[in-house]
Amino acid sequence: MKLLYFAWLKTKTGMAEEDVALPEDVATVGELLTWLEGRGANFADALSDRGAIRVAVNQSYAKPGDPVGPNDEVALFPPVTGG
Amino acid sequence: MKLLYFAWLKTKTGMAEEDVALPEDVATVGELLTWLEGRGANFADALSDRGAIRVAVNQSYAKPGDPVGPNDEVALFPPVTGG
Amino acid sequence: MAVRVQAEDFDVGKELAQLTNGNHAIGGVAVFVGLVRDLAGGSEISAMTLEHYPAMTEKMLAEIEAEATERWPLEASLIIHRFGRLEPGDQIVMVATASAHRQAAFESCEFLMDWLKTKAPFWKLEETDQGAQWVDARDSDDTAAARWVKKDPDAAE
Amino acid sequence: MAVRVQAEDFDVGKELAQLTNGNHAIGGVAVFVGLVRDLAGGSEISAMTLEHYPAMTEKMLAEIEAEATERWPLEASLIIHRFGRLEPGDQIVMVATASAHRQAAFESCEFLMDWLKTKAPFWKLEETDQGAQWVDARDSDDTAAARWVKKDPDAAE
Repeated sequence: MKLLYFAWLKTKTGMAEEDVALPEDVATVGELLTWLEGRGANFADALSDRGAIRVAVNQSYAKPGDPVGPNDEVALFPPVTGG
Repeated sequence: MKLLYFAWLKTKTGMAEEDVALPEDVATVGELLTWLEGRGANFADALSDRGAIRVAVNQSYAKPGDPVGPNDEVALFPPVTGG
Repeated sequence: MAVRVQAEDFDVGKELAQLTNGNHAIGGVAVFVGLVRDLAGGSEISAMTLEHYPAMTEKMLAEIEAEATERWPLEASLIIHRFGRLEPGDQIVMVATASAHRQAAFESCEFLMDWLKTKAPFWKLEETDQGAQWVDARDSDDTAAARWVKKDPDAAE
Repeated sequence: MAVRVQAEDFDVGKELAQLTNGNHAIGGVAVFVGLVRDLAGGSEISAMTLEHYPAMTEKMLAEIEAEATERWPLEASLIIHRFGRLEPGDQIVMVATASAHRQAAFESCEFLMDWLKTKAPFWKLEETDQGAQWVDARDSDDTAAARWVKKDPDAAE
Protein backbone atom coordinates (compact mmCIF):
# COMPACT_ATOMS: atom_id res chain seq x y z
CA MET A 1 0.00 0.00 0.00
CA LYS A 2 1.13 3.49 -0.80
CA LEU A 3 0.70 5.99 2.04
CA LEU A 4 0.80 9.77 1.63
CA TYR A 5 0.97 12.40 4.36
CA PHE A 6 0.14 16.07 3.94
CA ALA A 7 0.47 19.32 5.92
CA TRP A 8 1.20 18.75 9.63
CA LEU A 9 0.73 15.00 9.23
CA LYS A 10 3.80 15.09 7.04
CA THR A 11 5.70 17.14 9.62
CA LYS A 12 4.69 14.94 12.56
CA THR A 13 5.24 11.57 10.89
CA GLY A 14 8.44 12.86 9.34
CA MET A 15 7.61 11.57 5.88
CA ALA A 16 5.70 12.58 2.77
CA GLU A 17 5.10 9.10 1.43
CA GLU A 18 6.00 5.47 2.00
CA ASP A 19 5.18 1.97 0.80
CA VAL A 20 3.97 -0.40 3.50
CA ALA A 21 3.10 -4.08 3.62
CA LEU A 22 -0.30 -4.36 5.30
CA PRO A 23 -0.84 -6.92 8.08
CA GLU A 24 -3.60 -9.33 7.09
CA ASP A 25 -5.99 -8.10 9.80
CA VAL A 26 -6.03 -4.52 8.45
CA ALA A 27 -9.02 -4.34 6.13
CA THR A 28 -10.60 -0.92 6.80
CA VAL A 29 -9.55 2.72 7.08
CA GLY A 30 -10.14 2.62 10.86
CA GLU A 31 -7.99 -0.48 11.28
CA LEU A 32 -5.27 1.10 9.19
CA LEU A 33 -5.17 4.18 11.45
CA THR A 34 -5.01 2.00 14.56
CA TRP A 35 -2.20 -0.05 13.10
CA LEU A 36 -0.27 3.08 12.07
CA GLU A 37 -0.58 4.50 15.60
CA GLY A 38 1.38 1.53 16.91
CA ARG A 39 4.35 2.16 14.62
CA GLY A 40 6.14 4.60 16.95
CA ALA A 41 5.91 7.78 18.96
CA ASN A 42 5.80 10.06 15.93
CA PHE A 43 2.81 8.16 14.49
CA ALA A 44 1.07 7.95 17.85
CA ASP A 45 1.42 11.72 18.15
CA ALA A 46 0.36 12.44 14.58
CA LEU A 47 -2.75 10.26 14.84
CA SER A 48 -3.77 11.04 18.42
CA ASP A 49 -6.71 13.26 17.40
CA ARG A 50 -8.74 11.14 15.00
CA GLY A 51 -11.31 13.92 14.53
CA ALA A 52 -8.61 16.11 13.01
CA ILE A 53 -7.63 13.56 10.36
CA ARG A 54 -9.16 13.07 6.92
CA VAL A 55 -8.46 10.01 4.81
CA ALA A 56 -8.65 9.57 1.07
CA VAL A 57 -8.51 6.12 -0.55
CA ASN A 58 -7.50 6.30 -4.20
CA GLN A 59 -8.09 10.08 -4.19
CA SER A 60 -11.63 9.92 -2.79
CA TYR A 61 -12.70 10.76 0.76
CA ALA A 62 -13.17 7.62 2.85
CA LYS A 63 -14.87 6.82 6.17
CA PRO A 64 -13.47 4.63 9.00
CA GLY A 65 -15.48 1.62 7.83
CA ASP A 66 -14.42 1.80 4.18
CA PRO A 67 -12.23 -1.05 2.91
CA VAL A 68 -8.51 -0.70 2.11
CA GLY A 69 -6.29 -3.16 0.27
CA PRO A 70 -2.63 -3.64 -0.67
CA ASN A 71 -2.97 -1.90 -4.05
CA ASP A 72 -4.63 1.24 -2.72
CA GLU A 73 -3.17 4.73 -2.45
CA VAL A 74 -4.19 6.06 0.95
CA ALA A 75 -3.65 9.70 1.93
CA LEU A 76 -3.82 11.12 5.46
CA PHE A 77 -4.27 14.84 5.98
CA PRO A 78 -5.88 17.49 8.20
CA PRO A 79 -9.10 19.28 7.18
CA VAL A 80 -8.40 21.27 4.03
CA THR A 81 -7.73 25.02 4.11
CA GLY A 82 -7.46 26.14 0.48
CA GLY A 83 -9.49 28.66 -1.44
CA MET B 1 -42.33 72.53 -12.25
CA LYS B 2 -40.07 70.53 -14.48
CA LEU B 3 -41.52 67.21 -15.65
CA LEU B 4 -39.47 64.38 -17.13
CA TYR B 5 -40.78 61.23 -18.87
CA PHE B 6 -38.78 58.07 -19.47
CA ALA B 7 -39.11 54.81 -21.44
CA TRP B 8 -42.70 54.16 -22.64
CA LEU B 9 -43.98 57.14 -20.67
CA LYS B 10 -41.92 59.28 -23.01
CA THR B 11 -43.31 57.44 -26.05
CA LYS B 12 -46.92 57.64 -24.88
CA THR B 13 -46.92 61.27 -23.72
CA GLY B 14 -44.92 62.23 -26.78
CA MET B 15 -42.38 64.25 -24.81
CA ALA B 16 -39.18 63.81 -22.84
CA GLU B 17 -39.54 66.89 -20.68
CA GLU B 18 -41.64 69.98 -20.19
CA ASP B 19 -42.12 72.91 -17.85
CA VAL B 20 -45.60 73.23 -16.39
CA ALA B 21 -47.33 75.78 -14.20
CA LEU B 22 -49.01 73.86 -11.39
CA PRO B 23 -52.64 74.61 -10.50
CA GLU B 24 -52.89 75.73 -6.88
CA ASP B 25 -54.79 72.62 -5.77
CA VAL B 26 -52.01 70.25 -6.84
CA ALA B 27 -49.88 69.67 -3.74
CA THR B 28 -48.99 65.95 -3.80
CA VAL B 29 -47.64 63.36 -6.22
CA GLY B 30 -51.08 61.71 -6.44
CA GLU B 31 -52.80 65.00 -7.24
CA LEU B 32 -50.17 65.73 -9.87
CA LEU B 33 -50.84 62.41 -11.63
CA THR B 34 -54.58 63.02 -11.57
CA TRP B 35 -54.14 66.49 -13.01
CA LEU B 36 -51.79 65.19 -15.74
CA GLU B 37 -54.34 62.55 -16.75
CA GLY B 38 -56.80 65.30 -17.63
CA ARG B 39 -54.44 67.01 -20.04
CA GLY B 40 -55.40 64.93 -23.10
CA ALA B 41 -55.82 61.44 -24.53
CA ASN B 42 -52.09 60.72 -24.67
CA PHE B 43 -51.70 61.54 -20.97
CA ALA B 44 -54.84 59.62 -20.03
CA ASP B 45 -53.44 56.61 -21.87
CA ALA B 46 -49.92 56.94 -20.46
CA LEU B 47 -51.16 57.24 -16.88
CA SER B 48 -54.06 54.76 -17.00
CA ASP B 49 -52.18 52.08 -15.03
CA ARG B 50 -51.00 53.83 -11.88
CA GLY B 51 -49.43 50.62 -10.56
CA ALA B 52 -47.03 50.65 -13.51
CA ILE B 53 -45.77 54.17 -12.83
CA ARG B 54 -42.92 55.24 -10.58
CA VAL B 55 -42.38 58.86 -9.58
CA ALA B 56 -39.21 60.58 -8.46
CA VAL B 57 -39.27 64.06 -6.91
CA ASN B 58 -35.90 65.77 -7.10
CA GLN B 59 -34.24 62.47 -8.05
CA SER B 60 -35.62 60.49 -5.12
CA TYR B 61 -38.45 57.95 -5.22
CA ALA B 62 -41.73 59.46 -4.01
CA LYS B 63 -45.09 58.06 -2.85
CA PRO B 64 -48.56 59.35 -3.85
CA GLY B 65 -48.90 61.34 -0.63
CA ASP B 66 -45.53 63.08 -0.89
CA PRO B 67 -45.61 66.85 -1.49
CA VAL B 68 -44.68 68.54 -4.78
CA GLY B 69 -44.08 72.22 -5.43
CA PRO B 70 -43.39 74.59 -8.33
CA ASN B 71 -39.60 74.35 -8.01
CA ASP B 72 -39.42 70.56 -8.03
CA GLU B 73 -38.11 68.29 -10.77
CA VAL B 74 -40.58 65.42 -11.08
CA ALA B 75 -39.85 62.35 -13.19
CA LEU B 76 -42.38 59.74 -14.31
CA PHE B 77 -41.21 56.33 -15.46
CA PRO B 78 -42.07 52.62 -15.50
CA PRO B 79 -40.40 50.15 -13.10
CA VAL B 80 -36.69 50.08 -13.85
CA THR B 81 -35.09 47.33 -15.93
CA GLY B 82 -31.36 47.96 -15.89
CA GLY B 83 -28.54 45.77 -14.65
CA MET C 1 -15.94 53.04 -3.16
CA ALA C 2 -16.80 54.24 -6.64
CA VAL C 3 -19.74 54.54 -8.99
CA ARG C 4 -19.51 55.17 -12.72
CA VAL C 5 -22.21 55.57 -15.35
CA GLN C 6 -20.80 55.59 -18.85
CA ALA C 7 -21.41 54.76 -22.50
CA GLU C 8 -17.95 53.20 -22.90
CA ASP C 9 -17.11 49.57 -22.32
CA PHE C 10 -14.97 48.60 -19.32
CA ASP C 11 -12.13 46.16 -18.71
CA VAL C 12 -13.04 43.88 -15.79
CA GLY C 13 -9.47 42.76 -15.20
CA LYS C 14 -8.12 46.31 -15.02
CA GLU C 15 -10.97 47.46 -12.80
CA LEU C 16 -10.36 44.60 -10.37
CA ALA C 17 -6.63 45.21 -10.29
CA GLN C 18 -7.31 48.85 -9.45
CA LEU C 19 -9.89 47.91 -6.82
CA THR C 20 -7.64 45.60 -4.83
CA ASN C 21 -4.24 47.05 -5.62
CA GLY C 22 -2.09 47.28 -2.53
CA ASN C 23 -4.84 46.52 -0.04
CA HIS C 24 -3.64 43.36 1.67
CA ALA C 25 -6.58 43.29 4.07
CA ILE C 26 -8.71 41.98 1.19
CA GLY C 27 -9.24 38.22 1.29
CA GLY C 28 -11.91 37.96 -1.37
CA VAL C 29 -13.53 39.88 -4.20
CA ALA C 30 -17.01 39.02 -5.46
CA VAL C 31 -17.83 40.28 -8.92
CA PHE C 32 -20.88 40.24 -11.11
CA VAL C 33 -20.80 41.14 -14.78
CA GLY C 34 -24.07 41.48 -16.70
CA LEU C 35 -24.10 40.85 -20.44
CA VAL C 36 -26.61 41.46 -23.23
CA ARG C 37 -28.34 38.20 -24.16
CA ASP C 38 -29.56 37.48 -27.67
CA LEU C 39 -32.91 36.08 -26.55
CA ALA C 40 -35.78 37.59 -24.57
CA GLY C 41 -39.01 35.69 -24.21
CA GLY C 42 -39.05 34.00 -27.59
CA SER C 43 -37.66 36.83 -29.69
CA GLU C 44 -34.17 37.20 -31.04
CA ILE C 45 -32.57 40.46 -29.93
CA SER C 46 -30.34 42.28 -32.37
CA ALA C 47 -29.49 45.12 -30.00
CA MET C 48 -30.77 47.10 -27.06
CA THR C 49 -30.66 50.69 -25.95
CA LEU C 50 -30.29 51.54 -22.29
CA GLU C 51 -31.97 54.80 -21.40
CA HIS C 52 -31.36 56.36 -18.01
CA TYR C 53 -32.12 59.40 -15.89
CA PRO C 54 -28.65 60.85 -15.41
CA ALA C 55 -29.39 63.25 -12.55
CA MET C 56 -30.91 60.39 -10.56
CA THR C 57 -28.68 57.48 -11.57
CA GLU C 58 -25.46 58.38 -9.86
CA LYS C 59 -27.37 59.58 -6.80
CA MET C 60 -29.21 56.25 -6.50
CA LEU C 61 -26.11 54.16 -7.15
CA ALA C 62 -24.13 56.12 -4.58
CA GLU C 63 -26.94 55.62 -2.03
CA ILE C 64 -27.10 51.89 -2.75
CA GLU C 65 -23.35 51.56 -2.41
CA ALA C 66 -23.32 53.58 0.81
CA GLU C 67 -25.90 51.22 2.27
CA ALA C 68 -23.83 48.16 1.31
CA THR C 69 -20.78 49.73 2.91
CA GLU C 70 -22.75 50.32 6.09
CA ARG C 71 -24.12 46.77 6.23
CA TRP C 72 -20.97 44.80 5.38
CA PRO C 73 -17.31 45.31 6.32
CA LEU C 74 -16.12 46.17 2.81
CA GLU C 75 -12.59 47.17 1.94
CA ALA C 76 -13.57 48.40 -1.52
CA SER C 77 -16.50 48.39 -3.93
CA LEU C 78 -17.26 49.42 -7.48
CA ILE C 79 -20.36 49.82 -9.60
CA ILE C 80 -20.14 50.52 -13.33
CA HIS C 81 -23.31 50.74 -15.41
CA ARG C 82 -23.39 51.51 -19.12
CA PHE C 83 -26.06 53.34 -21.09
CA GLY C 84 -26.72 53.73 -24.82
CA ARG C 85 -26.84 51.14 -27.58
CA LEU C 86 -25.46 47.67 -26.81
CA GLU C 87 -25.33 44.42 -28.75
CA PRO C 88 -25.56 40.77 -27.64
CA GLY C 89 -22.42 39.79 -25.74
CA ASP C 90 -21.70 43.38 -24.68
CA GLN C 91 -21.10 44.14 -21.03
CA ILE C 92 -23.89 46.15 -19.35
CA VAL C 93 -22.97 46.32 -15.71
CA MET C 94 -20.22 45.38 -13.30
CA VAL C 95 -20.44 45.21 -9.52
CA ALA C 96 -17.44 44.28 -7.38
CA THR C 97 -17.10 44.09 -3.61
CA ALA C 98 -13.95 43.31 -1.66
CA SER C 99 -13.78 42.21 1.95
CA ALA C 100 -11.60 40.26 4.37
CA HIS C 101 -13.96 37.28 4.11
CA ARG C 102 -15.86 35.80 1.23
CA GLN C 103 -19.32 35.80 2.74
CA ALA C 104 -19.42 39.58 3.13
CA ALA C 105 -18.14 39.96 -0.43
CA PHE C 106 -20.75 37.61 -1.91
CA GLU C 107 -23.67 38.97 0.08
CA SER C 108 -22.94 42.61 -0.60
CA CYS C 109 -22.40 41.94 -4.31
CA GLU C 110 -25.80 40.24 -4.54
CA PHE C 111 -27.35 43.02 -2.50
CA LEU C 112 -25.98 45.66 -4.86
CA MET C 113 -27.18 43.81 -7.96
CA ASP C 114 -30.66 43.25 -6.51
CA TRP C 115 -31.10 46.89 -5.55
CA LEU C 116 -29.61 48.13 -8.77
CA LYS C 117 -32.14 45.99 -10.69
CA THR C 118 -35.07 47.48 -8.76
CA LYS C 119 -33.94 51.04 -7.93
CA ALA C 120 -31.46 52.39 -10.46
CA PRO C 121 -33.31 54.38 -13.16
CA PHE C 122 -32.34 52.44 -16.28
CA TRP C 123 -34.72 51.12 -18.93
CA LYS C 124 -33.97 48.62 -21.67
CA LEU C 125 -35.43 49.03 -25.15
CA GLU C 126 -34.89 45.80 -27.05
CA GLU C 127 -34.72 45.65 -30.83
CA THR C 128 -36.24 42.39 -32.07
CA ASP C 129 -37.64 41.26 -35.39
CA GLN C 130 -41.02 42.21 -33.87
CA GLY C 131 -39.78 45.80 -33.62
CA ALA C 132 -38.45 47.70 -30.63
CA GLN C 133 -40.04 47.15 -27.24
CA TRP C 134 -39.46 48.26 -23.68
CA VAL C 135 -38.52 45.43 -21.37
CA ASP C 136 -41.00 44.71 -18.58
CA ALA C 137 -39.75 44.65 -15.01
CA ARG C 138 -39.56 41.14 -13.57
CA ASP C 139 -41.37 40.25 -10.37
CA SER C 140 -38.45 38.01 -9.47
CA ASP C 141 -36.27 41.12 -9.21
CA ASP C 142 -38.64 42.64 -6.64
CA THR C 143 -38.63 39.36 -4.73
CA ALA C 144 -34.85 39.26 -4.79
CA ALA C 145 -34.58 42.83 -3.55
CA ALA C 146 -37.19 42.31 -0.82
CA ARG C 147 -35.01 39.77 1.00
CA TRP C 148 -32.61 42.56 1.97
CA VAL C 149 -35.22 44.75 3.62
CA LYS C 150 -34.25 45.08 7.26
CA LYS C 151 -36.92 44.27 9.79
CA ASP C 152 -36.76 47.08 12.31
CA PRO C 153 -37.53 45.77 15.83
CA ASP C 154 -38.30 49.34 16.96
CA ALA C 155 -40.87 49.91 14.24
CA ALA C 156 -43.86 49.28 16.54
CA GLU C 157 -44.73 52.94 16.94
CA MET D 1 -16.35 23.89 -17.97
CA ALA D 2 -12.72 23.89 -16.95
CA VAL D 3 -10.52 23.27 -13.94
CA ARG D 4 -6.89 24.30 -13.61
CA VAL D 5 -4.40 23.83 -10.79
CA GLN D 6 -1.23 25.79 -11.33
CA ALA D 7 1.67 27.61 -9.70
CA GLU D 8 1.40 30.55 -12.12
CA ASP D 9 -0.73 33.63 -11.57
CA PHE D 10 -3.79 34.18 -13.74
CA ASP D 11 -5.37 37.17 -15.48
CA VAL D 12 -9.01 37.48 -14.38
CA GLY D 13 -9.98 39.74 -17.28
CA LYS D 14 -8.55 37.39 -19.90
CA GLU D 15 -10.08 34.33 -18.25
CA LEU D 16 -13.52 35.98 -18.20
CA ALA D 17 -13.26 37.09 -21.80
CA GLN D 18 -12.41 33.53 -22.78
CA LEU D 19 -15.22 32.13 -20.65
CA THR D 20 -17.99 34.21 -22.18
CA ASN D 21 -16.59 34.82 -25.63
CA GLY D 22 -19.23 34.39 -28.30
CA ASN D 23 -21.85 32.82 -26.04
CA HIS D 24 -24.76 35.24 -26.24
CA ALA D 25 -26.99 33.07 -24.07
CA ILE D 26 -25.01 34.31 -21.06
CA GLY D 27 -26.77 37.07 -19.14
CA GLY D 28 -24.55 37.15 -16.10
CA VAL D 29 -21.20 36.00 -14.79
CA ALA D 30 -20.50 35.65 -11.09
CA VAL D 31 -16.85 35.62 -10.12
CA PHE D 32 -14.95 35.15 -6.91
CA VAL D 33 -11.26 35.88 -6.56
CA GLY D 34 -9.46 34.90 -3.36
CA LEU D 35 -6.37 36.87 -2.31
CA VAL D 36 -3.66 36.35 0.29
CA ARG D 37 -4.26 38.59 3.31
CA ASP D 38 -1.45 39.99 5.41
CA LEU D 39 -3.12 39.22 8.72
CA ALA D 40 -4.29 35.95 10.30
CA GLY D 41 -5.49 35.94 13.86
CA GLY D 42 -3.20 38.59 15.26
CA SER D 43 -0.05 37.74 13.34
CA GLU D 44 1.37 39.52 10.35
CA ILE D 45 1.84 37.14 7.41
CA SER D 46 4.88 37.60 5.22
CA ALA D 47 4.02 34.76 2.85
CA MET D 48 2.21 31.45 2.64
CA THR D 49 2.81 28.16 0.91
CA LEU D 50 -0.09 26.22 -0.53
CA GLU D 51 0.52 22.50 -0.48
CA HIS D 52 -1.82 20.18 -2.34
CA TYR D 53 -2.39 16.57 -3.28
CA PRO D 54 -2.12 16.72 -7.05
CA ALA D 55 -3.65 13.35 -7.92
CA MET D 56 -6.72 14.22 -5.87
CA THR D 57 -7.06 17.94 -6.52
CA GLU D 58 -8.14 17.97 -10.12
CA LYS D 59 -10.40 14.97 -9.52
CA MET D 60 -12.17 16.73 -6.63
CA LEU D 61 -12.46 20.04 -8.46
CA ALA D 62 -13.87 18.32 -11.53
CA GLU D 63 -16.42 16.50 -9.33
CA ILE D 64 -17.41 19.72 -7.59
CA GLU D 65 -17.80 21.51 -10.90
CA ALA D 66 -19.81 18.63 -12.37
CA GLU D 67 -22.21 18.84 -9.45
CA ALA D 68 -22.66 22.60 -9.92
CA THR D 69 -23.35 22.05 -13.61
CA GLU D 70 -25.98 19.47 -12.72
CA ARG D 71 -27.69 21.68 -10.14
CA TRP D 72 -27.73 24.99 -12.03
CA PRO D 73 -28.28 25.83 -15.71
CA LEU D 74 -24.74 27.02 -16.37
CA GLU D 75 -23.46 28.12 -19.75
CA ALA D 76 -19.84 28.05 -18.63
CA SER D 77 -17.72 27.70 -15.51
CA LEU D 78 -14.10 27.92 -14.48
CA ILE D 79 -12.07 27.05 -11.41
CA ILE D 80 -8.41 28.03 -11.12
CA HIS D 81 -6.49 27.25 -7.92
CA ARG D 82 -2.84 28.04 -7.38
CA PHE D 83 -0.30 26.18 -5.27
CA GLY D 84 3.20 27.00 -4.06
CA ARG D 85 4.53 30.12 -2.36
CA LEU D 86 2.33 33.23 -2.41
CA GLU D 87 2.65 36.67 -0.86
CA PRO D 88 0.05 39.08 0.53
CA GLY D 89 -2.04 40.52 -2.30
CA ASP D 90 -1.40 37.53 -4.55
CA GLN D 91 -4.34 35.76 -6.16
CA ILE D 92 -5.00 32.24 -4.78
CA VAL D 93 -8.19 31.09 -6.44
CA MET D 94 -10.72 32.14 -9.05
CA VAL D 95 -14.18 30.70 -9.56
CA ALA D 96 -16.46 31.95 -12.33
CA THR D 97 -19.93 30.78 -13.34
CA ALA D 98 -21.96 32.03 -16.28
CA SER D 99 -25.69 31.60 -16.75
CA ALA D 100 -28.69 33.19 -18.46
CA HIS D 101 -29.80 34.67 -15.13
CA ARG D 102 -27.89 36.15 -12.26
CA GLN D 103 -29.31 34.03 -9.46
CA ALA D 104 -27.99 30.78 -10.92
CA ALA D 105 -24.61 32.43 -11.47
CA PHE D 106 -24.37 33.76 -7.91
CA GLU D 107 -25.60 30.58 -6.22
CA SER D 108 -23.37 28.22 -8.17
CA CYS D 109 -20.34 30.45 -7.62
CA GLU D 110 -20.94 30.42 -3.85
CA PHE D 111 -21.57 26.69 -3.95
CA LEU D 112 -18.26 26.08 -5.72
CA MET D 113 -16.32 28.25 -3.28
CA ASP D 114 -17.92 26.60 -0.24
CA TRP D 115 -17.17 23.08 -1.47
CA LEU D 116 -13.71 23.99 -2.60
CA LYS D 117 -12.98 25.36 0.89
CA THR D 118 -14.10 22.11 2.54
CA LYS D 119 -13.26 19.40 -0.05
CA ALA D 120 -10.36 20.39 -2.26
CA PRO D 121 -7.08 19.03 -0.83
CA PHE D 122 -5.11 22.23 -0.27
CA TRP D 123 -3.37 23.29 2.93
CA LYS D 124 -2.01 26.70 3.79
CA LEU D 125 1.27 27.09 5.66
CA GLU D 126 1.57 30.68 6.83
CA GLU D 127 4.89 32.33 7.53
CA THR D 128 4.55 34.79 10.41
CA ASP D 129 7.01 36.38 12.82
CA GLN D 130 6.01 33.52 15.16
CA GLY D 131 7.39 31.06 12.60
CA ALA D 132 5.56 28.96 10.03
CA GLN D 133 2.25 27.40 10.97
CA TRP D 134 -0.43 25.36 9.25
CA VAL D 135 -3.75 27.16 9.03
CA ASP D 136 -6.61 25.56 10.97
CA ALA D 137 -9.83 24.76 9.11
CA ARG D 138 -12.65 27.13 9.99
CA ASP D 139 -15.95 25.81 11.32
CA SER D 140 -17.71 28.56 9.37
CA ASP D 141 -16.53 26.92 6.16
CA ASP D 142 -18.21 23.64 7.15
CA THR D 143 -21.37 25.55 8.02
CA ALA D 144 -21.30 27.33 4.68
CA ALA D 145 -20.83 24.06 2.79
CA ALA D 146 -23.57 22.29 4.78
CA ARG D 147 -26.28 24.57 3.44
CA TRP D 148 -25.89 23.00 -0.01
CA VAL D 149 -26.45 19.42 1.13
CA LYS D 150 -29.55 18.16 -0.62
CA LYS D 151 -32.19 16.61 1.53
CA ASP D 152 -33.19 13.41 -0.23
CA PRO D 153 -36.91 12.69 0.24
CA ASP D 154 -36.34 9.05 -0.74
CA ALA D 155 -33.64 8.48 1.85
CA ALA D 156 -35.96 6.67 4.30
CA GLU D 157 -34.58 3.22 3.61
